[in-house]
Amino acid sequence: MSDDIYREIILDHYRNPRNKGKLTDADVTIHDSNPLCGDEIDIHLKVEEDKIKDIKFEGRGCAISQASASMLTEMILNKPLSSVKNITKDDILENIGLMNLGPARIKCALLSLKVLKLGMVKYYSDRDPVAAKQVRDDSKLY
Amino acid sequence: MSDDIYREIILDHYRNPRNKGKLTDADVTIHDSNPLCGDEIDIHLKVEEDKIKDIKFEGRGCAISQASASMLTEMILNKPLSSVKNITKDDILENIGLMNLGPARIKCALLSLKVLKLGMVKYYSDRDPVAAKQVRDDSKLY
Amino acid sequence: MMQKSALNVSKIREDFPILRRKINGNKALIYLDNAATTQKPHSVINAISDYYMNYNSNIHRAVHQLAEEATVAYEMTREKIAKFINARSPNEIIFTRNATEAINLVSYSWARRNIGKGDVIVITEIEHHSNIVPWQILGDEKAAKLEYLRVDDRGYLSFQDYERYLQSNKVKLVSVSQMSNVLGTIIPIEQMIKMAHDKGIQVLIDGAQSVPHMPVNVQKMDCDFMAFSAHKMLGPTGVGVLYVKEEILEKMSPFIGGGDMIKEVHKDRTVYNDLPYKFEAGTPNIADVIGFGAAIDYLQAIGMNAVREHEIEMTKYAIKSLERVKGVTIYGPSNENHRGAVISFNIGDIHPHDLATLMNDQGIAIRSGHHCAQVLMDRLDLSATSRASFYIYNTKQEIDMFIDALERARKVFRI
Amino acid sequence: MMQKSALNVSKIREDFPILRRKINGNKALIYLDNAATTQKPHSVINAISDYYMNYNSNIHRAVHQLAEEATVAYEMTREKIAKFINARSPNEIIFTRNATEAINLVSYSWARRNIGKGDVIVITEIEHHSNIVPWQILGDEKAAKLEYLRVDDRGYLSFQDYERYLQSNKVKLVSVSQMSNVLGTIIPIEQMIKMAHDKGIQVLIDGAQSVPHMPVNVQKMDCDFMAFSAHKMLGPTGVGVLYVKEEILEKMSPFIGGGDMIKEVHKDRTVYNDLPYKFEAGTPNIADVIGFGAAIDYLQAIGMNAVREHEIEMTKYAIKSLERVKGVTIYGPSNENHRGAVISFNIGDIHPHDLATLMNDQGIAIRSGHHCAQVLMDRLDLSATSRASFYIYNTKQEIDMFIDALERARKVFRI
Ligand SMILES: Cc1ncc(COP(=O)(O)O)c(C=O)c1O
Ligand SMILES: Cc1ncc(COP(=O)(O)O)c(C=O)c1O
Repeated sequence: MSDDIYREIILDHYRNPRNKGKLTDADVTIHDSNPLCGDEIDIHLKVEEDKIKDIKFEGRGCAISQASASMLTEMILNKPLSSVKNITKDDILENIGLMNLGPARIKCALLSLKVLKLGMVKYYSDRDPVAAKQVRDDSKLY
Repeated sequence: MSDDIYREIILDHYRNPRNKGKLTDADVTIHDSNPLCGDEIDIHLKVEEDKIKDIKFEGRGCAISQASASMLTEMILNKPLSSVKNITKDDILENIGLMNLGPARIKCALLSLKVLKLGMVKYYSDRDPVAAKQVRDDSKLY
Repeated sequence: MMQKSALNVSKIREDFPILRRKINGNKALIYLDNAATTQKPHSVINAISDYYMNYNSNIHRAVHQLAEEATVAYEMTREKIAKFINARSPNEIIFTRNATEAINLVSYSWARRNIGKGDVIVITEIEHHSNIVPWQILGDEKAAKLEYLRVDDRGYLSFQDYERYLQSNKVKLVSVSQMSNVLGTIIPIEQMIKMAHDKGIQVLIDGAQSVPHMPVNVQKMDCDFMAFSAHKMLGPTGVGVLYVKEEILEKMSPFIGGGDMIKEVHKDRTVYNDLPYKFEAGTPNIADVIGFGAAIDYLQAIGMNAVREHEIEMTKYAIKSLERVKGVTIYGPSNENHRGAVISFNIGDIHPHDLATLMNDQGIAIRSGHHCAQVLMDRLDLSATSRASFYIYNTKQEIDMFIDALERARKVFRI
Repeated sequence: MMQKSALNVSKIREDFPILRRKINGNKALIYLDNAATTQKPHSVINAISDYYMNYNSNIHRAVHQLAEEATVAYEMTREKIAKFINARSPNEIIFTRNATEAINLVSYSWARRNIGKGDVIVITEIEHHSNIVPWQILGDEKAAKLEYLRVDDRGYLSFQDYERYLQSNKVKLVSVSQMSNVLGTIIPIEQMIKMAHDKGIQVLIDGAQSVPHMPVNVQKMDCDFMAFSAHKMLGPTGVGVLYVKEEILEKMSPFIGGGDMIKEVHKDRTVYNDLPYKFEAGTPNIADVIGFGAAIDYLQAIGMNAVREHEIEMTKYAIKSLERVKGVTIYGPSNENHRGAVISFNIGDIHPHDLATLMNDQGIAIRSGHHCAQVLMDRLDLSATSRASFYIYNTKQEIDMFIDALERARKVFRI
């Protein structure tokens, strides 16, 4: 039963997303969508001293994708790139507390992570091609 | 059983085809092939006073298609176009004595009739458009 | 309660094995995703198994018994389809993989030769991606222009737009869906076709949603091309149909090249096969074409008028019931005679995707998302809708349970 | 008699329901038309029925239970195929209708962008029409040239020709069949691929006859494209596979436009979907792809080495037996290690078509005609051959009965 998916905290992040908006001085902005349902996420990143100095997201979509994006921004704000780079699918699912999603809904939960990784590929591409490649390979997994 | 398909007369027409060859002064020459097996038939017609004055065929293919072509030439030589025009599928099958062919082999038996009809369409096309259309419509039936 | 339905639904339901399926342990499946694909009766499933168990063979080119039986059965479906849509001849019926490929066949074999720089293709804002993307690709390639007829909020077309485009004398093709797969709106295509033909313009009808759900007569409507899919009308996946008027088909160049579509191949030249084989290359989807024949038989036996009547009844009941649920917005025509049994809606701020998940808890399959019609979604300023769509085996009780599940979802989302 | 076969054929035969079929009243079916299409085991037929009876649904786009199950099963086949041919990733596997469509996909999506005026495409004289006609059409359109590598009477290729073409620096694509469907000849494609790659030229392998009958490893052979059909390897009709190296696939433009192959559609632009979906438009042939998964499982369980061994054994026995029949001419390599289990032959002046009819009287299904390889027939100066082809369920007893029937045909034709 899915009642436990739609716990208070998910509905709260869905209805009151954190870090929602644009960054005008972003180092990277990246967009992707889920062809399944049309959910869209944009992520804006500001990096300073190899840290996520600021992050904002825009998006529209289901409670899972939007709450997951909101929670992801909280999770990585002020974190060093080196650790953000290694965030896995499971980290996200644990973070949002949804370990039992089916194959379709899991894509909703992971859309923001996919966008984040694509953003990091873009960020690294001139600065650190090896890291770019690693992140790109990871991001193909979902 | 197909033993009765390959009666003496069919094998005879297959091995000793009548009216085989070319007509250098033909009024119409027409070619078609059976995509099923690659059997080919060319028919050359000489028409005089609305009669089939001369007919020759060339071809390669199975005993049924070649014997049927050979027997068709005998059947229509010196016949008036008006009656040739109306020859049906059943006339042919009766002529060669094979009323029980399956849907694939029936195409072999009727290839020469198809070529003949296409030839008559060609012959009539300038001379008698109404007849041309009638024969064309008929020839679509197999 | 009096049975006043156009169909004997409880008898029909016995023919569909999947309707005995349980979801989430003990919930009976309520399948309301029929616009995406329909379920299959025993007769269709058995026709496929029977082919593989008794006469599986490649067709057209062999003389052994299995090949003859398979060829006859395959060609029989072509005849059945020709009758079903009232084509002049089975030669006008081409088998493809799905409706999408059928539309692309027209774009490759006909439009690439007949549409050039500056020409215009007219479609509408309600089109499915399958009737948009092929024309975008063609437009890019040929520098032709794609114009979208506007629709109002209910999916009704602007005929003013249409006339204006037709007057321009640049239109080479009109391609429209007879029924919207999102709003259910039925488009007055007979009138549209007449107007285009008066200007000598060809018309393609996307019949993916109409052919399965109402009587369709290609000679009466006089379209030049029509595309539809077997899987949306009780048939198997993997089979689509392209109907083309024979005089147009005769002039079309081939699309897929290979075996079966040729008469003679030489190193430097090829003679193509007669119609319709010229457009069917390689080993066809024999089993599923035969299976589709059984689906046509099934629908013919019920009668397409009765199918349509049943769906009108269901639509009316569903709309009435939905209107009573707090927070629900229904899209598309409110008059059930102007629409098919496809109902898009939203409820409060519950995203359709989330709603579908909650409905699934109750064993109810509905669709959510953009329904492959993003241009329409943009037009309606929506990112997604929920969609319930009905077919011959659906009942009013199922609609009642669907409504109960909606109420339950409202509670979960605290609205 | 000692059982020394590579396969437990009598056990295998129990899995194929059609082998209990009787022809002409009481003759057991002897099916020797496997190069055209193979028969299907219970597991494949059941996988298809099971899908329709229990979880039929459209895939990729819905969240309800049936859709999730169907999506997982469909994608599972992609993974199985990737493993079966040792692709790097399932993203390199594209589902088409058949091998023919797979080759055409390369011609539309890759070759149309990469081959231009004066460029050369190299194929061979043994090719199936499916690997000739697409290139003729492309050649006409682009003013590119199609060159045929010559073969000798046994189907062995001229490497001298090949080197000469490669030296010309005009070749943009080499497209060859790994195994002739007429002569059975196995082409040394690894060497051909290496020679082409040394010149930076891409290679397409038509694996329609090889993948079903021997171990094939795309990474080892290093081909750029490979096409094959499910129906020739125990799978259903209606499914083909195109393998493409991912780095090439990433640069290919779309072929069929429509639903499922897009990520976003707007009025004036479209964002295509990720690989491999960009190349699969519209509702796929879901049931049959799932059925194909069961066929792959079946072949994996037997092992492709054992399949090949069994066929070598059958070929050797068949050739030896045929050689003893008066008036028989056998085509193709005499060494069974250089060939697949496809034997073309003629006998006296009996036309193959007539022979097939007479064989059918005895319940024996063989093929006759040009086998969709008219260029080869022209080369060999033949208008038709008879062809017997074997698979995992054929036995030596069946070959004996086939020989008896040949002797009988000789009598009917009085030769
Ligand atoms: C060598 C070869 N290539 C291509 C094909 C075409 O396969 P399909 O008809 O499944 O597209 C065949 C089968 O007939 C074949 O034998
Ligand atoms: C209106 C319309 N057109 C075209 C299609 C495409 O059908 P298919 O996916 O079977 O090619 C659909 C179905 O999704 C549809 O609803």
